[in-house]
Amino acid sequence: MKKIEIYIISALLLGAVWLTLAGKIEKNDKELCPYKLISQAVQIENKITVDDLAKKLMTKDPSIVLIDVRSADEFKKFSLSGAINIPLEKLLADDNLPIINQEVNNNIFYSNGSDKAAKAWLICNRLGYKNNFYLSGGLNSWIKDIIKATPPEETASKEDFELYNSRKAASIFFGGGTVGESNNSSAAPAAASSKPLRKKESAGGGCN
Amino acid sequence: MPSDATYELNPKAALAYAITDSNIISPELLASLIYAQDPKANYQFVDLRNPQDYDNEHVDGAINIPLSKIVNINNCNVLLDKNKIYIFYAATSDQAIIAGNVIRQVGIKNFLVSKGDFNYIKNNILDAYKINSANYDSEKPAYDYAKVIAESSGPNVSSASRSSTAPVSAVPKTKKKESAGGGCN
Amino acid sequence: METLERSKRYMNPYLAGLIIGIAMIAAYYFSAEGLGSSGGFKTVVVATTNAINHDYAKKTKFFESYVSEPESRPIKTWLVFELIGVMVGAIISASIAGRLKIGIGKSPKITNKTRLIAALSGGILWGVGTQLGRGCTSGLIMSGMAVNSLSGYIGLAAVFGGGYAIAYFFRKLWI
Amino acid sequence: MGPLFSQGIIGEELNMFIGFLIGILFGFGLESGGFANTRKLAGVFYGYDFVVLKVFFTAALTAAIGLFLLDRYQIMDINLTFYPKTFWLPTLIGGLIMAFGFIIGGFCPGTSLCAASTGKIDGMVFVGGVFLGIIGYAFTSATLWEGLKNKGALGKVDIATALGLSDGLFILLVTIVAVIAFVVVTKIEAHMKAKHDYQL
Repeated sequence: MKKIEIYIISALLLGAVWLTLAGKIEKNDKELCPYKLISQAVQIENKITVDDLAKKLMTKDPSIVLIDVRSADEFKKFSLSGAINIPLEKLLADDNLPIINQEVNNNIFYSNGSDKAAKAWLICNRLGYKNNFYLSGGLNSWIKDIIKATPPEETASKEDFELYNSRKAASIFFGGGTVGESNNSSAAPAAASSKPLRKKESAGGGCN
Repeated sequence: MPSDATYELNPKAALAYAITDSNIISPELLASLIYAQDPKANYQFVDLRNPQDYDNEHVDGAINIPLSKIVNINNCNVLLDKNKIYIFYAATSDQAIIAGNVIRQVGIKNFLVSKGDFNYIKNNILDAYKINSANYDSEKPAYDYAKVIAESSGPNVSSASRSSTAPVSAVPKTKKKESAGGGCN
Repeated sequence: METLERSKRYMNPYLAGLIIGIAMIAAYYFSAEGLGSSGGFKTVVVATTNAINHDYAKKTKFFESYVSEPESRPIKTWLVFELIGVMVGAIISASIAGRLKIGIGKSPKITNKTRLIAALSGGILWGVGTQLGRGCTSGLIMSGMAVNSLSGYIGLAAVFGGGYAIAYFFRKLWI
Repeated sequence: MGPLFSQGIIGEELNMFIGFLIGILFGFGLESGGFANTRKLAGVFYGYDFVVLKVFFTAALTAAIGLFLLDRYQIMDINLTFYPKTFWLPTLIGGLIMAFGFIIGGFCPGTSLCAASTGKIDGMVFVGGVFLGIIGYAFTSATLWEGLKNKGALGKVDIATALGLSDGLFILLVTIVAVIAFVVVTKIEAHMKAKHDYQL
């Protein structure tokens, strides 16, 4: 046998042995097929409205993790209190996997609007990661509906007034509003009673 | 292959696509296509809303494929005519974005997504031409958030808004499946 | 082998195999495609028929899927470009080795006419067989084996097993 | 992470050009391995020249080992690539027809193209035959073949999984069989060459 033949044949054998010893990588078997992904995507439960988010934050729901998917710059300029920043680009970075792939907390992705957060949600959901949601309307809605909550017209229904009242309360709670007192205490206003830790949120919330 | 509806992009590639924000139609083109009414044009509007909304009012010439049906085999085949460019719009922008991303992930490329939802199209194109008077891109900040907060609550705001809830640290995955935790699903 | 023959000698078969294997890995890595031949032939036939008589092509089931299934088009043309490359590559290799000349390859014991008739018949059989079996030696068997596809091994067994089974009856053509 | 084209990392035109370059490498390998020489090809069935077997298995195994290693180290996702689906019956029957074509014609489509482009008239005639065969199939497909073509559909079948082995182990076994075959056929070749005086 010529030298070159011996080299090539040994390389093949070595490669095959290597491949055998290398074993299989764990592939994600939780990954959703496109049908399932879409059928999940149309469900309203994936989204949380700004009102529900406000409620959950005021009650200090401990399961909530706010994830800001905007750029670090935008995050620095303004973010919701307590949010962590995972720019969309870094969503699947190894460091972030324990955050997005977990079964304890409820992650809420948010961005300026709904779109960027929806993309983050879509990727996570395709991978079969649970307990991820996104904020419907994003910060734009948050400011418009909560912080700058405007009173309904005189003729509006009772529900509208109730909604406005709760928004106003939230607005005050989150630093908006016109009350004179300074707002840097972390105690929740009396209106928002805090719930016991880790109790299943049965009635409220955008998800169930 | 799209007809089997399996992914062409793996999750990382899907994310890379999601970041680029490609396949977005500009409001100008959107408006000119809606006004053009050229039956020979290769553009096909796709209304992703539910059939009731579609029946109520829709862009002329649009076909109705509710978002939930977008990757059904039949609809994937509908979308396969390479000579056409499909333009998706939905009731909310995120639904159109989701449709576009999933469709791209299964390998379809000849489509555009309207970032403006149907209300935008109706108010700013169909009923009156004023595409710039409303926010076409919902991701564009409508306010200077920090300023709004500062104005509405005076000084000390940043500390106030930052500290009112303590940052929640992510808990690593637990071994056992939490059955009760997380009030969703 | 004498020095005179050196330039006309073929490359070491294992080295040639390695080159083809690397070409195949590249085809998968860049284009998600296996190396194929019959698919490219088919595309040429389909495109020609479509150009001559589009209505016929649209009506006939064999062509229809290619004419109306636009998503499959780029991949199919990829095979055509690949085949053009194959011709160029073969010419390069043959001219380096001094094998580039007109001639007929055959056993000295048969006539040119016999050889050409046999080649034509063999080609026709391949044409039919590849369409039924979904690919040829490269596209079905070699590419199939490269990804551990069962169909590659079925093709291997059928083509080479069948070949050995019937070789005896056609030995006059070759030895 | 590959494959690059299906993930939109390279465009359609660049992809075509890469196809052309890969074709050159393929054609070069085929021709220099002797695949344009019909007598070398037919030799595998008569025991006087096993170059086909050597080149073929080396190529298939190189590709298999390379691809599965790329997949293993997440450089490329093998699930996103061309994967011949299994239709066992038409493949078996088509394979037998191809076997006849191989023995009678002395080429397969890829090698005939190499032969044709390097000046072999029989190669050109063979290529013409392949076109005729495909056209003949096309015009008779609805009446003769359509029923058979989709019989025995099994979908994507991984032979290693079907045998209950890991992909790596299966490839290792095939490699070992191939290496043994290489040694044996080299012996046969020498024996046949000594016994008969074949001119290639």
